[in-house]
Amino acid sequence: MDTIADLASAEKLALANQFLKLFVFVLAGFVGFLVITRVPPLLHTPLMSATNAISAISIVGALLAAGGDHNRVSTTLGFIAVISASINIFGGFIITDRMLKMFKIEGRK
Amino acid sequence: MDTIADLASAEKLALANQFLKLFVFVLAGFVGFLVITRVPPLLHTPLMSATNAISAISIVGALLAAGGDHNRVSTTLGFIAVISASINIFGGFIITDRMLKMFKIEGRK
Amino acid sequence: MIQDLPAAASLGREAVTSVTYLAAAVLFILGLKGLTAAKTARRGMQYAALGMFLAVVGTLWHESIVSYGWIVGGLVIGAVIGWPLGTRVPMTAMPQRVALALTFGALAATLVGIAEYYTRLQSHIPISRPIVAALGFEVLFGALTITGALVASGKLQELLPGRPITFRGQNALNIALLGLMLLMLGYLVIYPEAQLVFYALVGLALLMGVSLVLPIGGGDMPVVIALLNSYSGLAAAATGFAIDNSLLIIAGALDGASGFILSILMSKAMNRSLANVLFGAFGTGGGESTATLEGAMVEVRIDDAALQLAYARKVVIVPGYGLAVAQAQQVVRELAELIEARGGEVKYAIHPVAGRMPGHMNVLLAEAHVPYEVLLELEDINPEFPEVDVAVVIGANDVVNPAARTDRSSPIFGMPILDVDRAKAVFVLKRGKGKGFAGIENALFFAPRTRMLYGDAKSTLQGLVAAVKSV
Amino acid sequence: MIQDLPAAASLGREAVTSVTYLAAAVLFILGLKGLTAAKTARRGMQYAALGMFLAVVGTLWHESIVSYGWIVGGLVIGAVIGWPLGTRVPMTAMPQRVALALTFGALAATLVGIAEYYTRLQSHIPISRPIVAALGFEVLFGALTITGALVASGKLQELLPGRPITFRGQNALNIALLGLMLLMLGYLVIYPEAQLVFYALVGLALLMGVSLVLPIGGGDMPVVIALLNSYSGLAAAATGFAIDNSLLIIAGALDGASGFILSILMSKAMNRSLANVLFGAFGTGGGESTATLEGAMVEVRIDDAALQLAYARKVVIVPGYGLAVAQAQQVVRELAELIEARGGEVKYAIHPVAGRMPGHMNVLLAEAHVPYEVLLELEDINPEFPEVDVAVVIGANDVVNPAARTDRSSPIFGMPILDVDRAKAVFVLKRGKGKGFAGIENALFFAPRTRMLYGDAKSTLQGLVAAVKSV
Ligand SMILES: NC(=O)c1ccc[n+]([C@@H]2O[C@H](COP(=O)([O-])OP(=O)(O)OC[C@H]3O[C@@H](n4cnc5c(N)ncnc54)[C@H](OP(=O)(O)O)[C@@H]3O)[C@@H](O)[C@H]2O)c1
Ligand SMILES: NC(=O)c1ccc[n+]([C@@H]2O[C@H](COP(=O)([O-])OP(=O)(O)OC[C@H]3O[C@@H](n4cnc5c(N)ncnc54)[C@H](OP(=O)(O)O)[C@@H]3O)[C@@H](O)[C@H]2O)c1
Repeated sequence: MDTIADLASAEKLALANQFLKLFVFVLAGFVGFLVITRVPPLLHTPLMSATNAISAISIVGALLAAGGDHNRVSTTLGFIAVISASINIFGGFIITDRMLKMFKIEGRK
Repeated sequence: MDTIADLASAEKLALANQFLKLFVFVLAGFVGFLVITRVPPLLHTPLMSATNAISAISIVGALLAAGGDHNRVSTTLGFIAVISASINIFGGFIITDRMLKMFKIEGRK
Repeated sequence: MIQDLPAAASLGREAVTSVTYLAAAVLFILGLKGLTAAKTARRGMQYAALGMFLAVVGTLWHESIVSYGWIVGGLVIGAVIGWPLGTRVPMTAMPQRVALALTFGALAATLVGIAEYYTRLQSHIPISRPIVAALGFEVLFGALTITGALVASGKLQELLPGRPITFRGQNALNIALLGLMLLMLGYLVIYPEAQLVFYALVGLALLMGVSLVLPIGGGDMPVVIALLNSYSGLAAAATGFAIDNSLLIIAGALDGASGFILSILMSKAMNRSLANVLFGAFGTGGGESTATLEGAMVEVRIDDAALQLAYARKVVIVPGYGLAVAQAQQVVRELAELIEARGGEVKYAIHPVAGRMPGHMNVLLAEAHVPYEVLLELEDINPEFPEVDVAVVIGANDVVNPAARTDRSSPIFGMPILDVDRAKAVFVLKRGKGKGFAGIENALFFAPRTRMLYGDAKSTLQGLVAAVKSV
Repeated sequence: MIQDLPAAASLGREAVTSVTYLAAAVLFILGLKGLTAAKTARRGMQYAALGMFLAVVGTLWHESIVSYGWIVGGLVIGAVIGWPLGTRVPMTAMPQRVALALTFGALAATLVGIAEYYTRLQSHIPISRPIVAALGFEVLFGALTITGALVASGKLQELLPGRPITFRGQNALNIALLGLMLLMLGYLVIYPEAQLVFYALVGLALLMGVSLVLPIGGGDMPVVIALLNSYSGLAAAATGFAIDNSLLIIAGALDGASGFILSILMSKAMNRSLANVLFGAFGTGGGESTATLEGAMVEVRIDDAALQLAYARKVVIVPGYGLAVAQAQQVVRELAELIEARGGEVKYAIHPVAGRMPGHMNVLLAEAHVPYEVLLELEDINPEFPEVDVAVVIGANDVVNPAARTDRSSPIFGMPILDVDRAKAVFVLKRGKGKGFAGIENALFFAPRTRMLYGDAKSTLQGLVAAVKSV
């Protein structure tokens, strides 16, 4: 980056970033709405466990808290958070896959 | 805002800002894809003229260029841009509405 | 992310992390998009898993992570616990499994929020208003979900009593609690460094999770779970706002939308409003029907039932919660194949809220390799019932209760049901005179064309299979 | 936005503007979502218009706007020109109307980009690499769209010759031009202040727009227009990156997606790849069919045709580009109503690329108040043709050419067509022996069951109406 970052524009940038995050949230909400309404009832249970697995993305925050060497509290809380999030990652994706494996199109007739 | 904006974090903010815009772009692309694929062929012509009208949103940039009192070039270019964009706003929304008015459900039988 | 002194060189690493996050977000969306069709679902979830992997790697690469000991430890412990939860849990336990996962997810999000707040205070990093608002919002919804989902899974696993636990003025209490928490949130926005208020907020939210879910009946848990899912999504999104992480915002918004839509769909399928599910304390018996039932429940011998099935040309199987309890999905398919081998046609009628979670029956039957083409939804199968020779109701009750169509005073009046009572003959498999989740009588069981087959569904079905074989 | 010294107080105004932008973005999305059903379409576009209004007001409120004279002037002039373009242009001229609008839109976006670049240089505001990349990208796609769309609308309005204007090595030239421009873009990223390169890029892109569209036949213009629409969307999004405006990014991405999807759908309906449309110089006659046609084109008298129509029980009307040329949509409906009044059934078969833009026939017929329930799409109407008593082909040619099914050497081989030749009798209304857009012969006109009704479609139809009335 070769912009000269000056003190004054930093505040403007910070404000702009807050709004950009709001845009991201709203747009992602639309994407979620548009996609989820197209999921057939057939797949609603896998959907629930899939969103469980995806919500384990808070592992990202957990890693930063646990590995950031900030203070003992942060490390401990982060450690527990890493455990709970990774339980959901491993458990969630495996069980979803186990369910979806069953939905094979089989010519029974 | 009561953060103390310091010189150093400004660069970080600027980088984050670029990426947030990228997220916005990608998400909006998904929204566009998900919505447009559901537009029935029946409404494809209105869709084209609707997107024409919406693309006149560059009026926002045109206003900033024309009204910002930057320099004569910017004002002139901005002025022309305001004209062309507002042609599309007025023309675009009116003609789209004219078309859509025709698509009333009429019990002819 | 939790701030540290930025250096010009660190921007590069930051950029790499952001790129992996962008990729992960795209993969998550593609993953959910895969779930819009059975054919692409599995591939979709593999995309999502890849996204998760990229996000973790991208984060570990981030320069603010300096020690890896605790991280590796946590990942290993998580894997050791998560593995059996993924591979061992039976499909019948999916509802409580999902609820438990919600608790873990919300726990992670909440702890991250607390750690961020604590570290900022500790290291004298200023806490701006938007950030404390996001953090407060996050721990509120997160903590509420932790205990709420725990209670829900306890009810579903029958560790807690499934019936609504109510007490006088509980709705008033909950509203007061909520008001208090919002006030505290407002206070925090004005005085971001009021630690005590922040931690008290966490505590109150934990309490509220319990008092919100306890008064809701076990059968309504799936709606509650979907709603808590959307809360935990909102909590994750709020975390994203607080620690400046767009991936969390996106994943949270996707989760939030999903949970919200599912809870709406489910309440609709039960013909109740979301508010009624949450605050109605359904199942307390308040709305008992005033209609009295005539006739008697007539039993039939297994051999006679088998004979009728063997010669039926059109059979519809109506599975319900009892099928899941009895774990009889494999035997059902066996029976269906026997009938088909004899030239009969067998279809399955799937009610949207049969069982205890959306799509519950689909998963069970898919587990038994029933092809999903023969699973028909309500609107598609209902017109066919008048031509059905035998309808076999296996552990379903509320979803086939004609009171929903006829009895205005019934608590389930208006709920769309499967018109099993219009079939030429009906067999009902259940253990005894037990009621369904709504706790009401079912006129179908007393109808002249209905015959009861008492006993656990699995053993009854095994008996039928044996009997049909020997016809 | 073009930067100026920020003051603490200005942050508030900035926030207000951002809120209006967020609202506008949501309204745009809801607007497009409205277009997913005919019932909600109009309301949807009203949302979008409201969004546009909010965005303009929010921008005017922004503190960097200090003088309003030019702005008001521009808005007034724009309204004066835009009004008749919205209210007067006939529906038949929609394709060129859309192309012209694209030119205006791209002009606005490009001028904004140039002004931003110029102002930054002039005021010594540093131009970072991401910003110059965005600006370069923007003027490239924007300028290309300006001239490209202008040529397209000229061809459609028949101010320019519709046939492909080709010369030796033009694809090579275009590729060389594109390569050169990408090099210049790269150079700019390294030396953001290289003014000359920037302006030369604009010039080259204008040139490229012409040389890209000239060699494409008039009939392929709709695909080109959709593609240019997606380019102009990308240009708008790039502007958004350059001037830090998320609303532009979102609207641009929506436009980009829309244009891209439509161009793909159209090429698919013509059974050609997008690349073939763009670089195939279609219509030059290179791919002329080798099959020779047998039989003769047999004329029929209007009275005889009217008699047959009057007693037909099942009639399908197949409109094509000629209907738009003749502006005969009202008379068609009249004829249909006459037949229906006599007890016949009338449906319309709408080919996805009949006419000169997607949905062209739908708009025309809707203008004549034909209810859209009787407009059937290809897949729905094709199975019915064998039972159709009379198919009336009005100014359609390529979309009913059986060579697409049978003649491997035909340039339209493989394109899905309306199976008009399977109807019991076919009337074809056209002016003479003119060919369709693909410039090939049509065996349908020589088929034994086909009868020709020569003359302008409108007057022929008026004749038919009069004759049916007097039957
Ligand atoms: N699916 C969802 O998403 C969802 C969400 C929320 C609420 N609910 C509610 O759950 C209910 C679902 O209806 P449903 O018809 O599926 O089930 P149900 O109404 O709960 O009835 C289940 C029946 O199965 C019988 N049963 C239990 N164990 C059995 C076994 N081992 N063998 C044979 N029969 C057994 C019970 O009778 P016995 O005790 O006599 O055996 C009972 O009558 C609806 O009221 C719905 O609103 C569903
Ligand atoms: N819709 C789209 O989005 C789109 C996009 C790109 C390309 N295209 C192409 O456009 C073509 C459309 O096919 P089409 O069947 O609709 O039209 P067409 O193949 O272009 O044929 C039009 C016919 O109408 C006749 N005609 C013209 N003016 C007339 C009048 N005033 N009265 C009566 N007849 C008249 C012409 O014959 P005479 O001269 O003898 O009268 C001609 O045969 C396809 O090849 C398609 O690929 C369409």
